[in-house]
Amino acid sequence: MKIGFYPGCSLTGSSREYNESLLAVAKVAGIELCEISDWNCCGSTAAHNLNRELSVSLPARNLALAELEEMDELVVPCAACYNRLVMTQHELAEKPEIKALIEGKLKMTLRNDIRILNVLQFLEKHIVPRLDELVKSPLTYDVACYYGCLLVRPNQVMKDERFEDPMTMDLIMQKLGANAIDWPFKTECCGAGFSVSKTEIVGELSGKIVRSAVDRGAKAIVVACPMCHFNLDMRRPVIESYLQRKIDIPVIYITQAIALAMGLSAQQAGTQRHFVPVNLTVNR
Amino acid sequence: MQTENHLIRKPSLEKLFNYLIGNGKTIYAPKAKGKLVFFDNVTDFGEVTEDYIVTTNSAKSVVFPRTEKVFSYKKSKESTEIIDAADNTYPDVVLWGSRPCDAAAFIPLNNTFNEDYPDIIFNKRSQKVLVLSFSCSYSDDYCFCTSVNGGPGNTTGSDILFTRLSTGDYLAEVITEKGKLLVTENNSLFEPKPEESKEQNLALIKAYFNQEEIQTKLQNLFENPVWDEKSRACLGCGSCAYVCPVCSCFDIQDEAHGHKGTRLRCWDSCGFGLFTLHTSGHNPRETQGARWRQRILHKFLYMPNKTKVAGCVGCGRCSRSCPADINILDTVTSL
Amino acid sequence: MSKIGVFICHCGENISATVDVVRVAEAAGKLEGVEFSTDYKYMCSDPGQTLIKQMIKEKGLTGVIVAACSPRMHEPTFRKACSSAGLNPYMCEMSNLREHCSWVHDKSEATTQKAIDLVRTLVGKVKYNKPLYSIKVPVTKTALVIGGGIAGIQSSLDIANAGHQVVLVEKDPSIGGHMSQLSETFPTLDCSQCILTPRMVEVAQHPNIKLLTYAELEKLEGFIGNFKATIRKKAKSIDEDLCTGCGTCITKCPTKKIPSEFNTGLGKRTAIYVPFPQAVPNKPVIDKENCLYYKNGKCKICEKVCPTGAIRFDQEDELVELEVGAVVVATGFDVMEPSKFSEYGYGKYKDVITGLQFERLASASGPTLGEIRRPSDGKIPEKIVFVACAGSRDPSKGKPYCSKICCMYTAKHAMLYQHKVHHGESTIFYMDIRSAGKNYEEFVRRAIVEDDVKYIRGRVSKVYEENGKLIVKGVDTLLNAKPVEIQADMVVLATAAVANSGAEELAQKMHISYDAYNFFSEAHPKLKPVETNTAGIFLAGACQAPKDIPETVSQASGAAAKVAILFSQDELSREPVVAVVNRSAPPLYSTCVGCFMCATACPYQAIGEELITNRKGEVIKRVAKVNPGLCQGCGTCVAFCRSKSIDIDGYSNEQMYSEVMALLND
Amino acid sequence: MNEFEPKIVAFVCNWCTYAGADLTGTSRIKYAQNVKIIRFPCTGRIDFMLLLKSFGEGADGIIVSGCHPNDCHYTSGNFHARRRWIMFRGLLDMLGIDVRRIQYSWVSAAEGAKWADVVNTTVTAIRELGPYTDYAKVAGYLEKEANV
Amino acid sequence: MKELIQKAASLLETNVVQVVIGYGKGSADRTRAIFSTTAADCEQLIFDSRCIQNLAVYLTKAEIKKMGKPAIVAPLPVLRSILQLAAENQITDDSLVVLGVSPESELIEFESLAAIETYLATKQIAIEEKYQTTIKAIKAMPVSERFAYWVKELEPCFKCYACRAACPLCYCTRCTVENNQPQWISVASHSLGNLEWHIMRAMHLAGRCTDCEACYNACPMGIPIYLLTKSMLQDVSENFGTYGPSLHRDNTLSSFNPDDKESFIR
Repeated sequence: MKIGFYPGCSLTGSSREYNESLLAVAKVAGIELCEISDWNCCGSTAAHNLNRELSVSLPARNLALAELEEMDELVVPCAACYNRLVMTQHELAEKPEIKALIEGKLKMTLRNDIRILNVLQFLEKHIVPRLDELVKSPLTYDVACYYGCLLVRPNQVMKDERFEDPMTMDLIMQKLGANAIDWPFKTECCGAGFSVSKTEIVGELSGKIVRSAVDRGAKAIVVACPMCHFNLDMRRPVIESYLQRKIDIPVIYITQAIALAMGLSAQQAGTQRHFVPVNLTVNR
Repeated sequence: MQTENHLIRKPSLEKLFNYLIGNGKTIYAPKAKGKLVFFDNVTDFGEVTEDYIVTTNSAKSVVFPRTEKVFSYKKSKESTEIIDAADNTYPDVVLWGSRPCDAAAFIPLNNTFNEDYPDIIFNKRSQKVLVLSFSCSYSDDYCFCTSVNGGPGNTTGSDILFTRLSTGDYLAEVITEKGKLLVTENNSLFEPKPEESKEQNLALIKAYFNQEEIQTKLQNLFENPVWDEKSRACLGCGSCAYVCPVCSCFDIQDEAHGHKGTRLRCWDSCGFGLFTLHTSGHNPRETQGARWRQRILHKFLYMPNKTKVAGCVGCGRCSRSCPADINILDTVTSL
Repeated sequence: MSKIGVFICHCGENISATVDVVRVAEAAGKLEGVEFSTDYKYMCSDPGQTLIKQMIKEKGLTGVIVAACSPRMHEPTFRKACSSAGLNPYMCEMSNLREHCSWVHDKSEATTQKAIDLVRTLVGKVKYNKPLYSIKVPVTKTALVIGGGIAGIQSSLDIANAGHQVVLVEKDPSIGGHMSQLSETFPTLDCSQCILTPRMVEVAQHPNIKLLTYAELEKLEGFIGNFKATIRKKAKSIDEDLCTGCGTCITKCPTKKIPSEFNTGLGKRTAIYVPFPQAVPNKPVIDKENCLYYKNGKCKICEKVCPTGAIRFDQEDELVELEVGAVVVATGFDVMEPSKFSEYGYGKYKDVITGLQFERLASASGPTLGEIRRPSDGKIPEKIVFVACAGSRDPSKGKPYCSKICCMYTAKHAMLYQHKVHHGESTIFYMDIRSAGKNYEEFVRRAIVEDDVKYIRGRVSKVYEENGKLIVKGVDTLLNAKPVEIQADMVVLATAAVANSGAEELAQKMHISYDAYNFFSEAHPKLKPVETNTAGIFLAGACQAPKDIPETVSQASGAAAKVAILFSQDELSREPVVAVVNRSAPPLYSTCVGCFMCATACPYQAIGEELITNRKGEVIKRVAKVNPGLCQGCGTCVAFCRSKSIDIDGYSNEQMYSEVMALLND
Repeated sequence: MNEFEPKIVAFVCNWCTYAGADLTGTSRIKYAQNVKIIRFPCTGRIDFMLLLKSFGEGADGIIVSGCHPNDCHYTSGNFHARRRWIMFRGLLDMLGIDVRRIQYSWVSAAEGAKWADVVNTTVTAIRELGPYTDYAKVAGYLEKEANV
Repeated sequence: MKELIQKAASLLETNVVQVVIGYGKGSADRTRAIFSTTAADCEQLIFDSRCIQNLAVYLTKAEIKKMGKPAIVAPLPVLRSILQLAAENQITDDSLVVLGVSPESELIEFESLAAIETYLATKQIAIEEKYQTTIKAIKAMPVSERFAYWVKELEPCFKCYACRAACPLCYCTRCTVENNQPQWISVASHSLGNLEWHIMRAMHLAGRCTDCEACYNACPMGIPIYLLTKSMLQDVSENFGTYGPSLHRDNTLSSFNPDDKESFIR
C-alpha cells in the first residue's frame, strides 16, 4: 500500500515542527509517506467562500495527482486542508455533474476512491496499534486535548459519533502514559477566522481555552491543527492581555507528544520552534 | 421408372453437393458432434461425415419436424383471423447420406399421413425433398433391416442410392424421376455404370425373424407376460419414438400470446405415462408394459394390417438410444 | 366465458387529471372477456357503487374490476358492493390507477397507456378468478395483554369488564409501568400514583384477569381468534401462594446497595425486593444477579427469616402455553439513554439527570420523599436548568421526531420545583413549546407567568463543571442571538422517548411491523390507529409512538373495544386466501408425490399429511394437506411445489400466469 | 426514431413493497411509467417461472421486491425467496441470461421514496442495456425455426 | 461379486425382499437393469465399471413397487440418491434393503439409511476439475455469447424427457411441463421451450441433485445438461455451505438461514 502525504502551506511554513514530528514518528514506525509532487493550495479559507468551482477544483487537482501517483491513502495533517479535501471528495461523489465539470477543467479524471486521513485517523490506523512497542519514555503529566472545529466536522461527512465531545486524542495521549484531563473546551472556537483581522477576539476565545486547561491542572495542551496551534501558542501575548495573567502552558502537536514518548529528542520533535517554551519534565 | 445405374467418382460427389448448395437447396446430412452423428443442416461438404452406421436422430424431421406450425391466429372481440402455415415457403430439402432404412421409412410415414385424409403440410414438404441415400457397408448388433423386408442396399424411398465401391468411387442407382433430373443437370459428373457388383460392397446383416410371421404371431399375444418382463426397466421416456424414423404421433398445442397465437404440432410418444391419460383420471395404458405392447403391436401388427407395410425399418435406433437398454430386437425375437 | 365489468374511477380529479379515463374505459371495453366498461367520477360513492350493482344484475357480470385507488384502501368496499348484488366478492379486484399511476406520473400519453396496461393485466387475472367462500374459525374469548403500564391496565380492565377473560403479562415484578414512577401529572398536577394505584389493585382483584408478572412473551403462533402464546414466567424464587408479602425478608436482606430501577438509580434496593411500596402484586422477587446466595452459594437469610417458608431458591423459569383470541400490545416506551450526549455531561456529573429521574426526586414516594435535592450532595438546588429536546428533533445525534410529552412535563417539572423551592430559579432551554391539548397551553402559561419559569429559546451546546457549579452554555436565539452561560446547581435533560430496547425482537415474535424507530406500526395512520397489520393484534399506548397519559388511555380503551368486538362473535370469517393441495387431478387423485418439502417451507406449520385410501381402505397414496385454519396465504409452498400440486386461492397459478401474459401482450 | 421504452414487470409482495408503492403515490413522488406492478401475497409466492415467462413474453427488465429480512408479514417468505433468487440468479448467469435485467430489492411499506428510486434506477439501467433482443430472438422461434 | 450374488439370493430365499434390483448383461457391450425375483435369477447379477445407470430411479416406479420390497445394488451415486429420496419421504428404512457396492466393488451392508449417511460423510460430492474448468470458461464468456452458446447446445433437444426419466429425483407423477393450466412450459421443442424446460429442470434439482450424471447418460442427443446442475451445486456450496443429501438437514430451497448472504438485493 502506498501512503501519500499532502503537507499544505502551513506545514511548510508556520508549523514546520508539525511536519517534522509527523515524519519523524512515521520514520520510527517504518512508514513511508510519499509527498504528492507538484501539489497546490487546498483552497482553504478564501476559496470556498468566494468561488465554489475553484474551491472544488483546487483540492480535486491534488486528489487527481495522488491518484496518478497510485496512492491508496493520503495523509493530510492540516485540519483545514483535510477538511477541504474531504469535502471535495464528498461533493465529487455525490454530484456527478460537478465531477464531470471539474474533470473537464482539470483535464484529469478521478476515480475518487482514495482514502483521505487526517492526522488522528492516520495515527489511529498506523501508529496506535504499535504504540506499546514504540513508546520508550512514557509521558507522565496531565494534558488537555484540544480538537478545535475542523477535525470533527461536518458530521454528515465525518460520521463521528462523538463530534461534540471527541475522544480520539485523549485515548492516544493515555496510551502515551499521559493523563488526558476532562475539560469542556475540546471543541470550542479558538477564533482562527479572526486571527489576523481581529486578534482581540482570538484573545478572548483562545484565552478561555487556555485558562480552562491551566485551571484544570493541565501541563500541556495537545493539538492537531496548525491554526489551533498558531492561536494558542503564537497569540499568547494577546491571550495574556485578555486574561490579565501570565500563562506559560505549552501547546504541542499530538505528533510531537508521540515523538517525545518514543524517546526522540526535543530537536527531532521540533519543540524548540514554539513561542511558548516547551519544558515538559514536570510530573503530575 | 426403370432404374438407371451410373458411376460417380469420389471428387464428383463434392461437386454434386456444391451444385445443390449453389441451387439454394437446404441440405440435411450426417454431421459428427463428439462421438455422435446427427442429421443436421449442412452447408459445407467438409462437415459431412461418412463414418456412421446410422445417425442418432432419424431423417423424418425433414417431412415431419418436431415442431410444426399449423397456423397462426389473431383475434379480437369481433373476429378471428387465421393465417395458414401450409403455404409454399417450405424449403427445397436434400437429404444427403440417408441409409436405405431411413429412406424406406418414408413409405410407412407417408401411409400414415395419407391414410384417411392427406396431410397438406406433410405432403407439401415431401414433394420438396430429394433423398440421396448411401448403402451400408457396415452394420452393428442393433441393425435388423433384413428382418423387416429391407436391406443394406435397398432402394425403396430413395431418389438416388449411392454404394461405395472398393475403388472408393460410387455406384449411383437412379431410382426416381427426381433423381434422374439431378443426373441430367449434372451429366458431366455421372459416368457409365461400373463393372463391380453392388452386393459385394454391402454389409452382411443377419435376418433374425420374418416380419410376416411375427405379424401372425402377434394377433394372439395381447395378454402375455412378455410385455411386462421386457419393459420392466423402461423409464417411460420418449427417446425411442423420437429417434424412430417411422413414429409419427404428435400432439396439437396452441401457444397463445394475448390475442395472438400459434397452433403447433409437436412430436409425442406412446412411451410417456401421460400419453393416454384421460381427463377422468383413467389411463387405458396404465403400465409401462401396456405401453411397450402398444409400441410393438402398432409397428408389427396394426400398421401392416392396415397398410401392408410394417412400422419398423430395422434401423435399431430405438435400442441404441434407450437409456435403460430396452432392445426392440430382443423383444420381438423372444415372442 | 368471462363477462367482466370494468369501472374506471376519476377519483374526483385525482386520477382523471393525469389519466385519460375515457380512453382507458374504451380500451378496456375492447378486451376479450370484458362485457361492459365505463368511467365515473367517484366509484366509491353511493351512486358509484349502485352503478356497479346495477350492471352486475343488468349485464350478468361474472367479474368486476374497479380501477381506482389502492386495493388496500377500498377493496373491501367494492367486494361488499358486489356481494350485495349477488356476485361472489372474490370475483372483484381493484386496479390501482391512483397510487400506482396517476399520482406518480405526469399527465401524458404514457401515463394513460400505463393505466390501460394495468387494467388489461387485471382483466387477465379476473378471467381466472373463482368464487371463494370465507373460512369460519372459532374465537377463543381470552385476550392476552402484554405490558402492565397504564395502557395495559386500562385495556385489561375494559376487556375484563366486558365479560371476557384477560391474561395480563408484565415483564417487571409489578404492574404500574412508567406512570407509577411519575410524581404529578400535567396539566392538573394530580398525584400520579394516587390515580393509578386503585386501577392496579382493581386489576389484581378482577375475577376475569389473570396477572402474570415477571413474565415475558416467548412465542406467538396461530392467527386471529386462535393464537397460541407461550409465556416465560421468570423464576421469582418465591412461592407466591405462601408469601404473605410481610416484607421481613426485605428488611433482613444483606445486599442493600443495588440501584433501584424504580427510582431510576437514585435510590437503592435489596436483592429480594418489591420495586415500590404500592406494587401489585405486593410480593417480593429475588434478583438472581445480585443475590449473595445465587452469586456465591452462601446466605439464605431470607429463607431463614421467612415466616411462611415461601423462599424457593430452586425455582426455575416456567413456560406457560395460553390459547388466546386476541393480543393487545402495550409495552410502552423507554427514555433515551443520554450518555450519547456527552457534551451535556450526563454520567459525568451526578447533578445532570433525566426528566424521569426528576420525577422520582419530585415524587413523595421517591428517594428524597418529594424534596428536590440534588444527587451529588443532597443539597437543595438553587438554580435548575432544564434542557428540552435532549435527543428529540435531532436528526444528527438523536431522533428526528418530536417526543411529544417533553414540553409539558418540563413545564411541570419547573413548576413543581418552583412550588417546592420558592426562592429557586428555573430556566428552560427550548426549541418550540408544543402544548397542544386540553388545558395544556394554559398550563405552560401558568409556569411562565405565575411561577416565573424562565424560558430561553435556544439550544444548549455544553454543560461543564466549574467551581462546583454546572455551567450551561447555550444560545438565546431571541435576544440578538447571543451566547448565554448559566451557572446551575442541577441540569435536567428532557430526554427523548424511544422504543423499548427489545421492541424489534418482540415485533418479530408477533409478526407485526415496526417503523424505523422500532415503534410498532399501526395498520393505518388515520383509520386503523389501534390495529396492526396482523389481524387480532392491537396496539395501546407508547409502544406505537410517544404519547401522554390521556392519549394512552384512550387508545387502550380503543384497543379493548376492538377486542370486545372480536369477542362478540363465536366464529370469525377469514379471508379464504389459502393454499390447497389438488385432490382431483390424475393420476391417483392428486399430483402430489408427498415429498413434504412444502411442510418444511411453511412458516405456519399449516401443512400436514393426508392418506388417500381406495375403496377397500388400503392406503394408496400419502399426500400433503393444508390446514386452512393455520394457513395464512403467503403462497411460499406454491412457488416451491415442483409438481404444481399446491395452489393458492386468490393468487392461483393460473391467475398470476395470466396476469403476466396480459401485461406483456397488448 | 422513438427512444426505446423498456417494458418492465414488477413482482411485489402485498404487505411491504405494494404498500411502499402506495406511499410513493400518496407522497406524490414521480417515477417512470415503464414499470407495472403485479401484486403477490408474498415474495415467497413468486414463482421463478413467472420471471422467465416475462422475458419470454417480451419484458426487457424485471423488478422483484418484498419486505426487508425479518419484516416479512408471513415471517419467512422473503427468506425463502432470497434463497430461491440466489440459486436462480446463479443459474441464469450460467446460461447467459442477463442478470442485470432483474433488480431485486427490499422496499418496506415506509419506503415510498426508495420505491421510486428503485423504479427509476432500474428503468435507467435497462434503458442503457437496451431491448432484450437476445431473448426476444429465442422467443421469436416461429419466424426463424419454422422448418426444424 | 460372489458375495453380492449370495447376499441377494439369500434375501430372496428368506423372503426379506421380493425383488433384487441390480445390473446384468445388456445389448452389445452394455449392461442393463435386471430385476431378480428368484435366487437363480441372481446368478445373472454383475457389477463392473460399465454399470453406470442409476438404479435408484426404479425405487419410485409404480411397476417396480408392485413387485414387493426391493433390495437394490447401490454403488456410490445410487447411495446418494437413496439418501436424498429418503430425505424427501419417498423411502424409509423398512421399505428397502441396500446392497452397497464400494468403489473397490466390495459389498457393503447398511443397517439403516442413517448408516448410509455416515458412510457418505467421508465421500463428499466433488465436482471434477475438468468440469469446474468448463463451467468457469462458460461463465467467463460475454453474456450474449454465453447465451448463444447455450441456445446452440440445447438446440438438439427434442424433449424426449429421457433426462427426467433417468433421474432418480424426478419422481413426480405429473411434471410441471405436463401441467397445461397454465402451460408453464411450451410442449414444443423450439429454442424457448427447450430453454425453459432445462431451466426448470435445473431449478427443481437445485440443492437436491446428487451429481450422478444419469440425465446426461440418458440423453440420446448428448447434450451436456450436467453442466447446469453441477454449476448449481457449486452455487449451493458457495452460498449455503454444506452440501449433499442428508436425513437431518432441510432441503436447500425449502429452508433458509436468516443470515444468508447475497450481494444483489438493494
